[in-house]
Amino acid sequence: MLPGVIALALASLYLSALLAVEKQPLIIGLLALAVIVALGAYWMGWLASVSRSFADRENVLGTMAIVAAFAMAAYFHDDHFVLLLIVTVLLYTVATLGLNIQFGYSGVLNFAGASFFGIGAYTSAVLNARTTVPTLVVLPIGGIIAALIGSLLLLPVLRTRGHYAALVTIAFALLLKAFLEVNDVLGGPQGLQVKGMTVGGWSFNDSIELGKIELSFYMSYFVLSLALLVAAFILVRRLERSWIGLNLDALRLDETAASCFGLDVARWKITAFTLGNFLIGIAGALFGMVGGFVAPNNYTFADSLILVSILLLGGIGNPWGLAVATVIVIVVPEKLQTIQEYRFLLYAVMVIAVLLFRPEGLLPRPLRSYFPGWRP
Amino acid sequence: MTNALRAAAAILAAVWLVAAVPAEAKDKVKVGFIGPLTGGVSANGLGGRNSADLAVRLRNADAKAKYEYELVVLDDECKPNVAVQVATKMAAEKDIIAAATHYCSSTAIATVDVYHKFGLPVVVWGAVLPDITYRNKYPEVHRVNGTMINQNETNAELLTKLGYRTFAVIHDTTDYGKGHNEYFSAALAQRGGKIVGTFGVGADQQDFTAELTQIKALNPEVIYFGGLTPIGVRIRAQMDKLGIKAVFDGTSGIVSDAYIQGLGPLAEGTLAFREGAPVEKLPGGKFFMEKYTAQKYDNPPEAYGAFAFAAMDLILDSIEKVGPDRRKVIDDLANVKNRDSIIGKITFDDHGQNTVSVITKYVVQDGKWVVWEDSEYASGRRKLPRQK
Amino acid sequence: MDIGLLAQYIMNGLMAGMMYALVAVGFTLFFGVLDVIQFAHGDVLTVGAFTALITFVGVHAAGVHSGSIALLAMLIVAIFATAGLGMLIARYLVLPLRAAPALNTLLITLMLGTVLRESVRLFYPQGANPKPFPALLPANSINFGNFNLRLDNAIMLAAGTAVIVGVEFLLNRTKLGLAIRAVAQDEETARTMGINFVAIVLVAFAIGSGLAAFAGVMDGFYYNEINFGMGLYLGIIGFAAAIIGGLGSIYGAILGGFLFAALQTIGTVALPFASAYKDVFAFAVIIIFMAWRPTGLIREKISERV
Amino acid sequence: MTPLLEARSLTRRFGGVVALGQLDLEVAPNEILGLIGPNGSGKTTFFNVVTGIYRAEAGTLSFEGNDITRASPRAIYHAGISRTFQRSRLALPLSVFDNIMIGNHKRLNQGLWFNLMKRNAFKREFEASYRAARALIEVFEPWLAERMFEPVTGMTMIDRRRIEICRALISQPKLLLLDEPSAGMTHDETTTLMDEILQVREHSPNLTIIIVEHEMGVIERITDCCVVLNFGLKIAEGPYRQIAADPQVQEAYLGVA
Repeated sequence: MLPGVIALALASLYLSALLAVEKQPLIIGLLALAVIVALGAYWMGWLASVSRSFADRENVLGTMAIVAAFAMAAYFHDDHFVLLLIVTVLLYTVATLGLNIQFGYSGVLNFAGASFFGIGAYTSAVLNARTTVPTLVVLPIGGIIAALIGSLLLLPVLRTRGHYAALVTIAFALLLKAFLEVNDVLGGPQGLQVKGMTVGGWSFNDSIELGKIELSFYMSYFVLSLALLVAAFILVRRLERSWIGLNLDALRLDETAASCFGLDVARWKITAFTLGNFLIGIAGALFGMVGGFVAPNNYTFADSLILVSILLLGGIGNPWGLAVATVIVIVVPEKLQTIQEYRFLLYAVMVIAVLLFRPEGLLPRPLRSYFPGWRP
Repeated sequence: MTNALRAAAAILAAVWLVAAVPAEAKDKVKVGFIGPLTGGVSANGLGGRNSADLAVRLRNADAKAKYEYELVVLDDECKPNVAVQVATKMAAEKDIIAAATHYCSSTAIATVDVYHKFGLPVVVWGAVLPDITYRNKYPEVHRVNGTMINQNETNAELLTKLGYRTFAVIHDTTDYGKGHNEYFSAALAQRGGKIVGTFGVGADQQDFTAELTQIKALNPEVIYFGGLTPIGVRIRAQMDKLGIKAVFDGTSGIVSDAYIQGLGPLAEGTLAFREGAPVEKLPGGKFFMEKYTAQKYDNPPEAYGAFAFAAMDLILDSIEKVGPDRRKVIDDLANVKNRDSIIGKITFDDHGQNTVSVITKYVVQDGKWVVWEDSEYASGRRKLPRQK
Repeated sequence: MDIGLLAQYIMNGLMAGMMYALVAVGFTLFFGVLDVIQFAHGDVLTVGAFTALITFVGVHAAGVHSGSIALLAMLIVAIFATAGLGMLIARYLVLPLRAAPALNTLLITLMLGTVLRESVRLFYPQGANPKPFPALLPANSINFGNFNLRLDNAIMLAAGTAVIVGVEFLLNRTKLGLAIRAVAQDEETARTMGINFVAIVLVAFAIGSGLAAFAGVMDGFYYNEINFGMGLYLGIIGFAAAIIGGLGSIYGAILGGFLFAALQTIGTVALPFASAYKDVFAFAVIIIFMAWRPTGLIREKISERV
Repeated sequence: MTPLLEARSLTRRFGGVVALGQLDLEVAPNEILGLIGPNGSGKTTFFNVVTGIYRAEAGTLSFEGNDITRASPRAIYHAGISRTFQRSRLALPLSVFDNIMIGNHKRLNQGLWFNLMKRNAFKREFEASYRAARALIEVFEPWLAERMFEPVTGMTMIDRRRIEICRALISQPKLLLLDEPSAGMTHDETTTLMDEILQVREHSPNLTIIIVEHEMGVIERITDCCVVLNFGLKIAEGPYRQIAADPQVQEAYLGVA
């Protein structure tokens, strides 16, 4: 367990350092440092022991991770932008967790992740503006709408395989963006403003005064996003560590064999696809309120690809890997603003390198252990 | 964990102090610039960035200046979503005192709420949509360039005077294009022009043969285009492909060297309108161009460079006067009256809108934007398509 | 509707369809030999178009002002450059990933696409702006009512057809084509037949990428403007075309290309004044189509050994 | 007594090729039937039709007197037929235990709520299944029982066969279809595996088996009765000795003419 704790501590320290530093040379230095340390740890076999301790004492370390997140938020309590970044990371992780159920477990391809994220966001934009539905209720509605619209694709998704299946969702991604662009009711390419979250008359968009210290208004979004992430994480974990997780894996690895052992292919594909879109939708709904603005350009095919590459980068099927990868994909380009013109380029090159030299991702998925630390 | 974090905090603070020890006696003040540095209209964005940068450099070179200024530049890619992200980043960074923001109306209108929410004073340097200043009454938001209303008035005025009666409208479906469509249609109606068809198109659409084929059937004398350079170039080129002989009548959105480079000879005879006098005719135009060329930037200032310069200069003046404090700067900008600038006197109305009356008419002649009055089209030596 | 107008729509559709088909053929070739989707294909097209433009500038600078020579030079340089690029991609990005899941190949090529696109944008002088593309083809045109037939469009259609027929011939009538089809059928047998697998793969990628360059130049002449993003759109549509046609089948790809163009045209004609919806329409039809024909029009043989 | 599995003029073609022609076949309860014939004579096709992967174009199949001709692979598995594959089709990245549990599908609670929310109940079911799987695999190879939570990747061919057979047996089927269990194994390995299969039979006497095999030694040793296929047609039927003597079989199959 100790290696896990140390890793966690170092990671959160490093992350806060990276978030706090402004000077470009320092940032570049930090990034280089991270690469070196990571490689070193890998070479020394430390990473392995870290992942082992995570596998065995996940609950404890999970709790610690939450504490660490709070500590970080406390440290940046009045820094709007850093908090916004953290919130973004949290919500993108939720979305990729959903995507992970689809790609990682059941092998159902979904290249429209950003589209379902967007559906969630647009849901909150419309509902908050035109109805009196409590914003907290809007979140699950966003998920449900995403799942429902996704179910329009079920028939083709179930019938097609491989690249053909890929086309279905790619076509959907393009269709949705084109639709949002030309459709005036939803703001067209100009997009829509999204009213912020309000719970019990108290608006999330107001800063919070605690005696002398003033907290950024993103703080409340942070708390909510973290709660959402924890819930999603537990859900996905339990899913993986159950017969359902096993079914999905069997489905992904050999559909025919699976069906010869009584597995209902359609049922589990539908479950995975719908559940995944539901999670993505919820994350999107909340993210819409955080950003306060939705536009078709946020939810293009390219954005879906970013979500997918987070999945591969982190190690497909491994929730912890997702968290790490999301941090890399969201925070690093953000911190390298001064080379902003080149960030997409560098980022793409990085993913190519990972795919070439470490195709199983940064933190490969370990064998399923139904109960962490369980021994026969 | 928390202790560990505190430790880290301490270390970071130390690092920060070391890094932040000023080289000169003057203390550093950060000011921002946002514009489209990538994408189809990047030429205008880079021109604006350079001009703003020029203002900062001149100020830093000035021994009398109280502060050492650092320009933070962000790219809105002319996309509303990106704009909101970068605007949030800029507004959220406390030590950025004020900023000159946005060439694209679609991005400016999307971000005003952000600036208001975070209380960051901004001066818009290029976007022309009236709503940016007039939809709300945000003390944070100002604009040195004029709105699209007057240019569309002038536009309709000129074309009807030239005897054109039937118009087809193509506009991009962002608030920018919609706005132009709205104001031009109104202006045209008053002057008895007839709109035979209106087409909304995507801001990054590639193929317009579908729309243009329909327009060809409608056979208008003029195609009015409310949009920006990239699709302006495409539409003009594809008009030619389909053998459409009509005047191509644009807005301030296509007044850019990129438009002419993009079309070559095809650009000849394109009309466009822009608020404010042309740079060479501006009071400080000569001074601006000299300084600009002296800096050897690798892009021209483009149509709105002078405005970006003026906007940034205005901001720097305020900071010099009231010090690096967002609130004070907002208050100071609130009463800008007859302030001299390279674009002439600047006066903000109660919405922070500079009242620019003069509109310049342009026509492309021999690969240059020529002021209409000086052009051979005005003198009658050349004729626009179907001109009586 | 007025016949001339209809003719105009059909002409627009044919031009688009030809470009889509050329791109789709590339996709289907790659899939044939390696069972992969080379998603940078669209951006290879962009590179091809820009190479042609550079060549034109170069030729011009060299003082050659003959349009036909410039045209020839542009085509040759662009096609060979992209063919080389295609081989590099196959050799260093696609082949090494054969063991990995198809998803990885898909993603690595998508990312390569980003790299190419961004490189053009960043490293071509003011690459972010649309670039004028020279009009070297005779622009004479005849007007039939609302239909204006341009010589250059006619030439391009003819050239495109010729190229496609050429590829068809190459695949079905030559030893090389035989080898490619053998590899496409079954790698193992091909190897035992003494075919150099890697070589054939590289050749296939060269041909496909060359086609992309041709399509790119054609796009340039058609729109007289190229930009760094042109490939993304064409690439995705080409992919869609290859899929609805049925991966691995040349005819399927061609069919798919024109089918997609037809969909867009129908979309515009059916929804006048809402022509912006043409893509929504086209992609919706594609999704429905996939539910009806999960393996495309011309089905690839799925022989699953149980 | 009524046969456990009964095929009546079962027919399936691929293009022009007749994979199964008018096949009549009966398997009595508790017997071990050998299905033999040259490559492409339709043995595997028969398995695929029985397990519902392929549809029969004509003829009927009945299992315990119920018609299963049009039944789906799921239904057939639930009815009590499970199989192994010629090219072992294990989920390689998964653990031994996971692979066996895939075969245990019908005896596991598949409810969403149960799996996600009732973790304690799930744990009980999990532990019970673990014991069952372990008990089963110990019959084959105690060494494997110690490696229940290791990935199948990197295990030897014979171990993979063992796991695959356990996957088929864990659900306690009435009929087991073994598709060339000896494929890719040495002679000795094959012998051991057969011993193990016979041992399993001791534990569950009323298990019926159809085995496709090329190793005549195996057929001779374990089958009660054999059916010989050639070009999808049944050319002989009876105990091994008898059919081995049949000249027609020798010509078609053993190549002795």
